[in-house]
Amino acid sequence: MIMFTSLFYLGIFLSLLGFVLPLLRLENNRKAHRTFSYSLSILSSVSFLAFSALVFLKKGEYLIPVYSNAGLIDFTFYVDQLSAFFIAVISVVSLSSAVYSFGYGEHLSHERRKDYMASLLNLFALSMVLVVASYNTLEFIFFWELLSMSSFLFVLFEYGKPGTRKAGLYYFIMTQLSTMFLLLGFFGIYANTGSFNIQPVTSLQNLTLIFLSLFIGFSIKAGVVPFHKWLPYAHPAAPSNISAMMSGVMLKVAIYGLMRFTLTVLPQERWWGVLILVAGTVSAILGVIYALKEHDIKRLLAYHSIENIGIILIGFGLYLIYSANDLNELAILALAAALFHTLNHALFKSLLFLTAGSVVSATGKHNIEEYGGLIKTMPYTAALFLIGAVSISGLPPFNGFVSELMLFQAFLGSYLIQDPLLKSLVVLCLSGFALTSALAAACFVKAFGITFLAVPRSESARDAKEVGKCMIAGAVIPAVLCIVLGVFSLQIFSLMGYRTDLPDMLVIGIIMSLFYAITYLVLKNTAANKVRAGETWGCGTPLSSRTEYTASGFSQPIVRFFKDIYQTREVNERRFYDKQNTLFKEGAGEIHLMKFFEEKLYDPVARSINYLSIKVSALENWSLDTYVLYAFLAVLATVAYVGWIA
Amino acid sequence: MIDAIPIPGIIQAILVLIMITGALIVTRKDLLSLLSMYRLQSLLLMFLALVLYAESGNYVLLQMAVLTLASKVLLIPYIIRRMQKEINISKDISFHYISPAYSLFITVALIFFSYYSLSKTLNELTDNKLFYLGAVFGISLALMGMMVTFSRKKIVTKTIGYLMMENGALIFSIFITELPFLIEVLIIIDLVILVLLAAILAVGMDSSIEEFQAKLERIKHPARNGGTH
Amino acid sequence: MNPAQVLCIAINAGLILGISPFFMGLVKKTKALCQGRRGPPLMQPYYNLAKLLKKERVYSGNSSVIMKATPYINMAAITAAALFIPVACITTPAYGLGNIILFLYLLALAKFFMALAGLDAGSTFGGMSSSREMSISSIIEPITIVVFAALVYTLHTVNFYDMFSQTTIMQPFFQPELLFISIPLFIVLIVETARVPVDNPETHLELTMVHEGMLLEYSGRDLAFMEFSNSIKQTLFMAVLINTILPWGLSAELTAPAILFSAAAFLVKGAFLAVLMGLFESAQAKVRLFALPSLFALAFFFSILTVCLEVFS
Amino acid sequence: MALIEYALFALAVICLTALTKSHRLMSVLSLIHVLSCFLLIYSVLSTPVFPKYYIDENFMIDYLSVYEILIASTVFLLVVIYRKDYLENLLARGFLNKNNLALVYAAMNSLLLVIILSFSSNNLALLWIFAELTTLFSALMIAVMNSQKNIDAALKYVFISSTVMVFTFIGLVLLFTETEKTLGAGTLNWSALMENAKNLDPHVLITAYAFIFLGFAAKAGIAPFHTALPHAYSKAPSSVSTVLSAVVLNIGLFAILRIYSIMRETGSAAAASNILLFYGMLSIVIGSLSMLHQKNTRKLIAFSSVENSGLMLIGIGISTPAALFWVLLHTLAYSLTKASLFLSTGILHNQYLSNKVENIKAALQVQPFASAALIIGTAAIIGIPPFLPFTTKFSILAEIAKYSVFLLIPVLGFILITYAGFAVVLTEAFTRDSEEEKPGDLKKYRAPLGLKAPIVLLLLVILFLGLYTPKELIDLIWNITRTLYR
Repeated sequence: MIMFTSLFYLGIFLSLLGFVLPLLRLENNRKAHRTFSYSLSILSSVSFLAFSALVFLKKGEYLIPVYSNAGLIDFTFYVDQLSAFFIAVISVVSLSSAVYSFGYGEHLSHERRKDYMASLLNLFALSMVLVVASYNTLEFIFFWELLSMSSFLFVLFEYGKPGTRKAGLYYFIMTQLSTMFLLLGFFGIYANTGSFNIQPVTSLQNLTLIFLSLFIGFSIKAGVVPFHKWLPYAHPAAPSNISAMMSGVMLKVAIYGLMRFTLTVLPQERWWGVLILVAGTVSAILGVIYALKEHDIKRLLAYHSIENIGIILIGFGLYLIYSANDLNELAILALAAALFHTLNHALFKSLLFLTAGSVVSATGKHNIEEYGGLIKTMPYTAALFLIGAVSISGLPPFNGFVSELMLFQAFLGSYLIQDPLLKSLVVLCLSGFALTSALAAACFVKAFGITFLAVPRSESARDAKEVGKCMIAGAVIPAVLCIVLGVFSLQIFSLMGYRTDLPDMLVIGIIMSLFYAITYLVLKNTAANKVRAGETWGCGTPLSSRTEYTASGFSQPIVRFFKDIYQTREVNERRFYDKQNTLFKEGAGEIHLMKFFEEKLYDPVARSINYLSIKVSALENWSLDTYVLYAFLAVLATVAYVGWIA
Repeated sequence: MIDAIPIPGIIQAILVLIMITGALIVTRKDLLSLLSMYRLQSLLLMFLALVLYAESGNYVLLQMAVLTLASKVLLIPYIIRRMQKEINISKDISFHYISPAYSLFITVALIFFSYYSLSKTLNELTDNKLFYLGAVFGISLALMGMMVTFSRKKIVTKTIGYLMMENGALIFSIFITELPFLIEVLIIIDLVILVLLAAILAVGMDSSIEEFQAKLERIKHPARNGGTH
Repeated sequence: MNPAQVLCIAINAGLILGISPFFMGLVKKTKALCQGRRGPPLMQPYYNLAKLLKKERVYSGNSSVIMKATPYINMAAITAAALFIPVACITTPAYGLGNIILFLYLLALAKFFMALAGLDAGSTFGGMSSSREMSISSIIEPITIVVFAALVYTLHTVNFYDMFSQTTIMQPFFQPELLFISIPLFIVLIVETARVPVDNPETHLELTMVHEGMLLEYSGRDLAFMEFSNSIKQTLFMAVLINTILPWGLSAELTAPAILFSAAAFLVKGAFLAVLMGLFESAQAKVRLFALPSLFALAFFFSILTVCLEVFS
Repeated sequence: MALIEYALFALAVICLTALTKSHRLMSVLSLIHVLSCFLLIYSVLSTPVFPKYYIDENFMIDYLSVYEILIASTVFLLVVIYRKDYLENLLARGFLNKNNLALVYAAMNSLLLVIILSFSSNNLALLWIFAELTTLFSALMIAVMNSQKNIDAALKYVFISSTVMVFTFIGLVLLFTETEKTLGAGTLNWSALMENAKNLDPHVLITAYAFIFLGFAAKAGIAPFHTALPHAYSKAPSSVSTVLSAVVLNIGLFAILRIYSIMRETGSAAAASNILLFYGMLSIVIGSLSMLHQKNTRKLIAFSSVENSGLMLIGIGISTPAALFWVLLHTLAYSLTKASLFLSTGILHNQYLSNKVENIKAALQVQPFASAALIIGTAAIIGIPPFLPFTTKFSILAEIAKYSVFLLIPVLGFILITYAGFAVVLTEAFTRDSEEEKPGDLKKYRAPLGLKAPIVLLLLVILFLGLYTPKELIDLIWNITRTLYR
């Protein structure tokens, strides 16, 4: 018991130290300081990891008092299996991110920036851990805001680049919007119970309001459609090691919040599961469909995060539906799927972001159309990216497949539900989910194929060099875990005490490698082992990088299939010689892909607030007379009110 | 000794006269006559204090009458007169938001408004009809003063508007004799400082050429309104 | 797993592996006869494979390790999938063999790498085919899943072995759900095996080819593997369809006569289905790529209908 | 030292300041004056009898006065440290006339004096007069700069608050009459009113309250009486804006709190808090929406303080002791944070000679200190942990939720808009493409330590208080809460 908590304290202490040290600039050898700070980050991740593993295995609940101040702030942390699980997820990703940063952090442009990177990385990781371990809502918001703030600074980190400011603003406003919804939910609970503690509540007024505001608040932060719009802006803008953490675990913090409050705090209602399932399905489908259209590698990955968050929500929604229908075994399967997918997504998404970061820093380009052939110059990065791509596409025997398999199993068990309408809804969501996973595979064929295969499409891709050891090592950690968690999934589950009749991926893996080995070995020594190098068949024309298939070409059929979802807008401009518009001079026609949510949801809201704001700002017109008039009217109104009530 | 004099009638008459001066201040354009109206109003206020003193025999009222005479009839108008000379303009022609004719209608509306809004409160507070009248007229006068402040262009007029508000408030306090004299004195000091400050500032502002330039600049850069020290 | 189970699975897989090229040849022969040609001999696919295994391989200078590894990965995944479908004898295997989702995803793994290999050489044909392949497979995926879900809803299990041991006992012809399921299942079969009207396995024309385009750069032994694995995949889907509507003959006991009988029964049923496929293909014209969604929508409609049948009854 | 001695001492200081010509001496005298305020608090607190009355109970120092004087003195202390170097710079650039220097110092000292007197007034009429006087001295300090726009701003400041404050006088008269009628002898002493609040007629009281509220609302920067503030803050020298927003605004809230605590005892409490809630909400709406299109950093902060006053008004209006506790702590947090913001903009102003966003170029390279201070201060003011405003804002909002969740929804919505406003302006100011806009020809202004130290100090204090609030402070505020909300 003592050892447990001391690990937790140690983690906090190391992170804080790592946060403060680079800021102080104690000596001239700043690089040593940064290295030290990253090492502290690694150490603290390790200690958090050990701590959460112990808690998880002992299945206990622990209250850890850290600091409290005269009843204003009470930093008491609460760790049970759920939070321990999330702490472990966060720690693994921060660990690999920190290792990666040894190399990546030194590529940044200014000395000061490098310092901030090392410092903020610690704060960022720590605040995530502490949000997850929060015991009261004040604490939750405290670290939640620290998290938002540190990630906001990271989004603005390279503020000189075009688009970064927009990304930063988008991100800031959306995260604060989510905080506002959370506050509404938290205070709704507080108004009922009078306590900030995150504890089970039995009866609540305004339960629907509270649940909806919490759901929306967490959805915004998790990037659930239609609140996802900040994600594809913010993730590409942030440095890659941070994108890995943002996408890999920051979104999961929101998932944790949703799970914590719906599972243990609020009394559940039947329709919540349906809402969450539908929201999850919609964001899974739309996330991947948008990803297909995207050619900025980091933005593509960001859209996939939306998809995967959707998948996690699908699992969680199924859990709620099944447990409302008393199908406990299925419910547990669905929840396990959701949680396992949380872990898996954290791993493969951080792996993908880290390797994408390596590619970006090796080529200096973001657009996958400008890559190509990198597998020859950057073989390690390519292999790691491939592992991530296979995992995220949900192919056996990797981890992504296992969680998707569990979800499919959970879906297919829906024949036990009594309500026919609910049953058919579940089937519809199932088909949506299937579509999602197939499209994800298509998208990663594109991402990997266009980036790493064939001939380089630009000078920078041709001249790319393999990145340094640290950056590879950082990506190796999640890659190994992707394989291990996939192949040994059943063994790990039974180690954790969860018995299930899922297929044993170890056996499947062995069978496959056996077949691979047999075919390979049998044919290795036969006569026809001659290999000749030739040219690609191009119907006689010389092939170059210009004739290769492009990413837009690749996704074009799917874009055509789903053209109703990607709405287009035509813009016609015509200029005339005369005012009556009879003599046509010149014109231009464009077809834009509509940013549906941005144009139909975000912009109208923003516009109306803007309109109001302009109207209100116009009240301030620099004229004393007007100002006194306002005061005069206010006096009259107040007197009238008083006269009315007296 | 002065039973023969119908004191309530006199008070009513003075109150009505004060309101008339107020109405004139609202509508007049000539700065000089505005000032005289204000002076007249203050004088009437002094008389009001004297009449009330005659009725109740409270020395504070007498002191107040003297104080009003010294400050509001003599000192403050003097300062404003100096200021007017300095600025060298004699008319405040343009009206903002309200034209003179409408402002009179609004004045009537304000009186009714104050009456109806405050009737319940005042009924609770006193049975004295005169106090009632004084309260309603006082508040109306204050509101009228505020109207002057926002509907007239020149700082001089605005200052007079403010002083009229102050007079309205004073009508109130005259009926309540026991308000500590110290406070009355402080109020007057406050008022004098304010007028002085307004005078000094107005010299900087109202000098017509300067205002023209400021306007010009505002037309040139409508968006800009911050900046220099 | 006990040796009997292992043996049973091995027999199934062996049968599938052995018989697949034959079905391929049969379809080709049927089509040729329909077109008024004599067509290649029924055993031609076997000859092809034997020939290809002896030939040297040519790799494009642009290609990478992906190109070289894909045939093996393909073979491994699809052979593993062959362990999932009973064609001759039924048992109750452990380790999740027979899991329908795993089955589908093993095939998806093969497809994923095949599409990557298509992109690897930098050829326009390869890229185009990969793109089309992935597009078609992603929109057929919901249909496949719903069809399988319908199977699960009807039979209450997610394992092929359990499913088909139930269907052998039931009378599928009197089970309208299963008959309904067979229609979308047939469409899935057509799509997954790259046949007209979705794809045309015969041509190497830029306009029409989907599956073949990815194999353009392959030669020798690699090509043999790719062709072979494709034929196995076809047999697997055929077996699913056959076992759903016509499961008679599947033996639950592991004795030589029973196995021989059921293998023969499968051969007959498979041959019948292959001829049917050939006839179907001959009767259809290739549909434009972008007209496919409406075809798929029809299939989706059917599959949802079967689910509704189950849900609302 | 008692209040009277302090007042005499302060008058002496003012006279001396007016006489001397040495800038250094003026600065030292002001410093002594501020320190004497601390001495006053110390001497008041050192004897256990509380509250303390002076001059016929016309003056009273109770816990609330001590608290407010403490905030005022702290801000003044830092401003005094900051001011000397700041004014030197203004003198050097000719924005300020050398002859006016004594006036500036005298006005500043007088302002401090009247502020302290208004916080220690028991008589509401005295409070009103002193509040009025703070307006005048503030206006004087705004107007002292060599610019017509300053005069304009000063005039606005004077006219808007003074005209509305006339109504306060009417309210006071009503209140006085009522006490005269019910108690026999009229009184405006707050302590006496608190004692007898239950006996007074609620209808008359609510009318009186409404009038009194209007005037002090103008002082507290409540919409729609806030209109002068943005102009005044943006035109005045930083040191003056700091005092105006961090201290003078508190007088209004202080007075409203005093009056409301009387009303709370009577039958018209609900109507009284409705007025507060209405004006609070109005301020939040107007303040936040005005921030979104702001191009001037100081006006931005001004509107933020309007919004914030609104929030505090709502906090008072919901009328629970817990809410009051947090509002009071928030007053401290907010005053200090706002002070740091205004002081930081002062340094930026010295560099760019403008408060407008469009003129701030490559600030992160040219003025890293001021930029960082402004960013951190903004983070603090919008309620980002671990600074003190986070805790207080969080708790006020929680108390609002307890009052009504549906009141909370619009409040949260408009608070979000203020966040957006800050974010828009700050990102615009600091992240404009620095590669393009090389500092190049910009002459770098080196801020002396005297300008930097107060900012650092303020930020450290709110950081420290955010993590550790001393028990003494908490006890003090609970004592205030108990005296106000019986």
